[in-house]
Amino acid sequence: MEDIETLVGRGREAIDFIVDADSFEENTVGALTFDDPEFGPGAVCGTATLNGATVTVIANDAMAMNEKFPVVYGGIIGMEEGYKMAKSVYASITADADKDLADKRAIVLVVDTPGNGPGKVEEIFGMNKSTGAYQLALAEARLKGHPIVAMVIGRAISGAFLCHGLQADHILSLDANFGTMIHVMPLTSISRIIRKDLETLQALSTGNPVFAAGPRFFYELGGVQELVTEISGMRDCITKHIAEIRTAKAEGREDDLGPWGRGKLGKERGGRVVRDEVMALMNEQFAAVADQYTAS
Amino acid sequence: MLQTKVNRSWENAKQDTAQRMEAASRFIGNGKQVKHEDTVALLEAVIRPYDIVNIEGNNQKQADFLAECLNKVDRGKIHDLHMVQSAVPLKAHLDLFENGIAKKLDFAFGGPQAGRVAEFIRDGKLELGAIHTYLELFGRYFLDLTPKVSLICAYKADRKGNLYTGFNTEDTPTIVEATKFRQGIVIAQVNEIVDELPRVDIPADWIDAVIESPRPFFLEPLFTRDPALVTDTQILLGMMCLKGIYGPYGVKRLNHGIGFLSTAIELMLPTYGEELGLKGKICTHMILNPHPTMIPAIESGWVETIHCFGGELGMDEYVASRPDIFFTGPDGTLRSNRAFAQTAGHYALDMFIGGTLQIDKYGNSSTATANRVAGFGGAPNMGCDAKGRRHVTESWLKCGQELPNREAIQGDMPRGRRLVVQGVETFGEGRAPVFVDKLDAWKLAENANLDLPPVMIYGDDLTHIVTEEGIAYLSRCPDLESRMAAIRGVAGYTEIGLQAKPEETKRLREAGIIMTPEDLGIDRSRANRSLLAAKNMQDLVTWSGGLYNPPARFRNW
Amino acid sequence: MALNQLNFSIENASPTVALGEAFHLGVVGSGDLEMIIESKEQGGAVSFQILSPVTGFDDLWKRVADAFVRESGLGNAHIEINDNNATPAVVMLRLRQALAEATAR
Amino acid sequence: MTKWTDLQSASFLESNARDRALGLVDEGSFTEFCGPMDRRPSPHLGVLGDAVEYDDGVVTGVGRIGETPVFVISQEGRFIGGAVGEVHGAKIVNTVRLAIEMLDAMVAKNPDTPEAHKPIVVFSFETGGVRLHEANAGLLAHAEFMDQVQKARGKVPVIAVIGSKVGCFGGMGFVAAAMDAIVMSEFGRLGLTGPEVIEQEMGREEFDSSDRGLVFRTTGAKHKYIMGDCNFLVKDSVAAFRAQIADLAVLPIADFEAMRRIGSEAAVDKQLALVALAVELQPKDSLDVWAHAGNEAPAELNDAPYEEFIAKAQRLAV
Repeated sequence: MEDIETLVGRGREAIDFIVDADSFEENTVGALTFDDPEFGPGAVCGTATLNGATVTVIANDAMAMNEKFPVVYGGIIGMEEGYKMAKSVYASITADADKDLADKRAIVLVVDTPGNGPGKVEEIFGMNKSTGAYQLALAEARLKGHPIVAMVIGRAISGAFLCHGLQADHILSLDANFGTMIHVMPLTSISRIIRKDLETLQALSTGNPVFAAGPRFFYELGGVQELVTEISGMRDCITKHIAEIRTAKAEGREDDLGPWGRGKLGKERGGRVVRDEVMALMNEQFAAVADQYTAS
Repeated sequence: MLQTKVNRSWENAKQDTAQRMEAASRFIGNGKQVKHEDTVALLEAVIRPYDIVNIEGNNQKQADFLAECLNKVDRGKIHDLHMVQSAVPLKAHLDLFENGIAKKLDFAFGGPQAGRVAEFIRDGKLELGAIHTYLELFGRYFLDLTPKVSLICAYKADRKGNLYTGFNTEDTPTIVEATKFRQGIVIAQVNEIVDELPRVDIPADWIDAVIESPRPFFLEPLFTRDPALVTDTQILLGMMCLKGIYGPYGVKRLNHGIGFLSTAIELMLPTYGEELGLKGKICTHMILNPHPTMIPAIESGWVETIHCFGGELGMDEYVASRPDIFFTGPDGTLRSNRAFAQTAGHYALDMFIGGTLQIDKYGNSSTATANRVAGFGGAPNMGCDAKGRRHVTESWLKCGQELPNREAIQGDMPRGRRLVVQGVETFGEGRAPVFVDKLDAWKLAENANLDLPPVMIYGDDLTHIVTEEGIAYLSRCPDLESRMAAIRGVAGYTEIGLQAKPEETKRLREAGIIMTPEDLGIDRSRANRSLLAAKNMQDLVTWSGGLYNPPARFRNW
Repeated sequence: MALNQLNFSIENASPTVALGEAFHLGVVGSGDLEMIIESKEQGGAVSFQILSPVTGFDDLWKRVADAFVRESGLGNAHIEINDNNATPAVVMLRLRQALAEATAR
Repeated sequence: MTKWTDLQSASFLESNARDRALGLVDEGSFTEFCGPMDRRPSPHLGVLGDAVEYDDGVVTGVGRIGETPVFVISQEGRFIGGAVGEVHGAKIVNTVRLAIEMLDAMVAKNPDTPEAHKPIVVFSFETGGVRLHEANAGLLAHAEFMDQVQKARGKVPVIAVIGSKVGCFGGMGFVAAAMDAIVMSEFGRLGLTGPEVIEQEMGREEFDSSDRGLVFRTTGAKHKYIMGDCNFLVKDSVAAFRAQIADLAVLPIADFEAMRRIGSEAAVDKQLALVALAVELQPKDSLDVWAHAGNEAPAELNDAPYEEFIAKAQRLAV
């Protein structure tokens, strides 16, 4: 394991570093099975155990190509992939519908995706619905008590990260020396599009994480809960966070988790402070007029 | 009495052409058809070094395939051509000079290649004859710049070689007539060859070769303005034009430039114009391409006739359905003709209104920048007072009578005058001042070794300037000093405007030489897009009853 | 590289127009601006605060502001402008619209 | 400020964000939160030397339609394309949050609160998604918004309104798709990937981004209506949007579930049937799908005026 410098493009291998040895069963989640190997091949969905507990695993396969959709390759989440991931989440919810909160299976997202399918057919049929469906499924699972941990092992880019990662309770990331990338687009591209020179943006990003790219900056913003410094550390770290999440859910601290929780964390870590001020102002302003809008 | 009779052949040109056509005969089949693969060889057969050659193209349709083929000829065989053509908007037009095939250029409009024209002149790759107006250049086709070979374009040819130039007839008749009746050679690219033409625009015996081009000729929707882009300031200027110029002078016969101010005016005829009670009193006869933004005014009964320089993409069906307004052929579709429209533009218009990038303190205006030789196409012919004009219209006479000291200059002979109006904001894009001490045209003249700074409209031809500050009625100024004062008075916060003395401007306002929006009784707060009869492209389609079919890039549905 | 901030005051010894309630107008589109205009007792003067991405037009802003104050008779006011490269024509148009609205209120 | 009565007849496409917000609710009923007078511009634009707007490009607040409290979010496309940064993001997220809290408080006080008295959220989109100048904060805000949409499920209807120039793209494209109901005018556009990126990915032959007709056919409201991706197609006036929202405001929350296109396993299965259709049809143009849906002359239908289109259009059976 020592020789591995990066897991970028190796989503399937990454699963093995995380779950119990040989426990991953692809294409089966609860009562759901995916029988068509050509269906959404970029999405790796299945069930495993982590320290003996059942978990749903959803990962990207950067080596797969979706023959039906030529823009879907290299870990891109296309229409089929997004819906396949959504179905895996719903199957997890259904499987544990009658279980106690403490027994709802965790969902582990192994994140290495550069984007959503950027094609014409995708727009005609609505790529936005596919990624939206997956996010709603994850949000529903999270709110129904499933602990969701996203583990960024490679690329977590923009809209694809929004759909596969940012609805998790906690987000973990391998440190940048493993080649992990978290951003909307590289600073070089941003520099070109907003017409600001790269040096300026780089200088600004050292003091202000909203400009910058990379896991460390996302950590400061509260977007990443914890950075993992060893590949071998992923398993324990995920286990630890699942436990933390279960505790928070048991205590009804839903607001400490998920996107809202990341907002709080961003304030604590000093990376995203204006958000809170703006919300506080709005709350105050609404409180002053709320009665007017309540029908008698 | 000394009499000398030269002893010469009188058919040299004819024989020369015959020789060339003989060399080309193996490429020319029935109905004068040439395979497009043989085009380069055909050109090599009929063109000789130092020939005067015309490639048809204006700012709209382009003989683009032929232009590209001319670039592929063996430059050992063909070089040092003298190109005479309306416009050089295509890359291929300038490549000819880069490739050493052409040497000298006489033209009227540069368009997108204006920068290369300047660069090539400076580098000695291109020898500039002159920058003309369209009419001036057309005139020279029949005088001292007659093309030996002309490469033209048409929509269709029939099996005999008759041509249909249709909607975009534009320059074709002029070029063909000049070339063919001086024994030259005319080669046409057509989009398709058909059994029967809708009408014959050019007879087959004026044509030497017809090539079905591998793709349709390039056509630019240059006169389509999206109403969605009209700004509040343009609307304010438009209100001032209508209330302060169109109305009081009763301007019936006119041409609009292609800036957004004209768009605003066109779109306010059925709203603000109606409110001012101007229907039937202004804008009844126009020399204008089929501007889509004229549709609401036409549909609400403002316009009697429009004659067009060229066509406009997507307007064919609409125009064909309004034969009372537009000049249409026996086949029912529009016939444009640049030479005739420009003739009307030069002699018969009461007003030309347009915009510019710069106006100097004397009122000279130009769109030239320091490194672009663009030319002005038809604007100078319309943007001047045609001294040869003899017929009278009310607005023309009124404008001429305004000169307070006219008797001191002209005696008691009544004279009329064309209204020449420039409508500009005092600052343009990037807060560049429009009013300047010296035009960039001077720098261009220096950079590109031009004999004259390219001025679009000379200050003494200009009768009105409209800015957000007000209207300067230069037609009412007795001398240069008072013209300059009037210009300063509407030049806002530009360096020129700052030289205005408040007392002097006040006096000019009292004398009716400067009128602010307030003087005109215009409520500035009304200057917003709610005054536009159409606010977007789809509104235009709706006004047209579905007859207007905008080009894809203008659609927002 | 930060936004260019410009502050200045135009004196008006005898204001003829005073403002009521403060209000906002405009959108910071390209070539446009927004402003907040509010009354401020300051010996007749109208103070301006302008935030703009472009520099080098300080005198131009002052000229336009001066002309506006002279033309309108406005006094004892503070005007904040967020500019995105508006031309003087647009600046003047928005100032006049603001004044028309202020007096209509 | 435009008068409310004048706003009603105004073109929705032409109206700025504040006018849309004011015009969508009852006259004089709108209270803005964190408005321009509060002066909360983005702190991240100024340091880059870019123009700021005091409301950061979005109008948020609450108004009323009849007895229904209407929480309004209205994006301003003219300010940096309506892009979402930290302040903008916080405002849109918190507006939904406030609506949910209001509903919770109402129901806690009176479990029998009539449907018409319960709040709704209306989001007038005009955005390309994340603002690159503060990309990370914008991205996180998108996720927060999605979370609030799910939290509002079964409580507060969240209605998307799209009919402004920029359309609704990028991450906001799936935010809109995730809402309960979508109302568009024919000038609205909804999608994920912008036309330039599609061209870059597929080549100009496949997708010419300068062909606005193609761009509109691919993501425009008429297409979305035929696909079932927008529920209601209305005329381009503030009043028409307002009337549609007023109709929706009084519906029981349960009725919205049927309008959703995603958000349940059953909905996903329906969408997967559409994906299979995409594979089967291999459409070169959205009009191919229109034809499949039973529209005989799709190009003419696309050019047809609103009334004719509504009367004739056959929607794809999902």
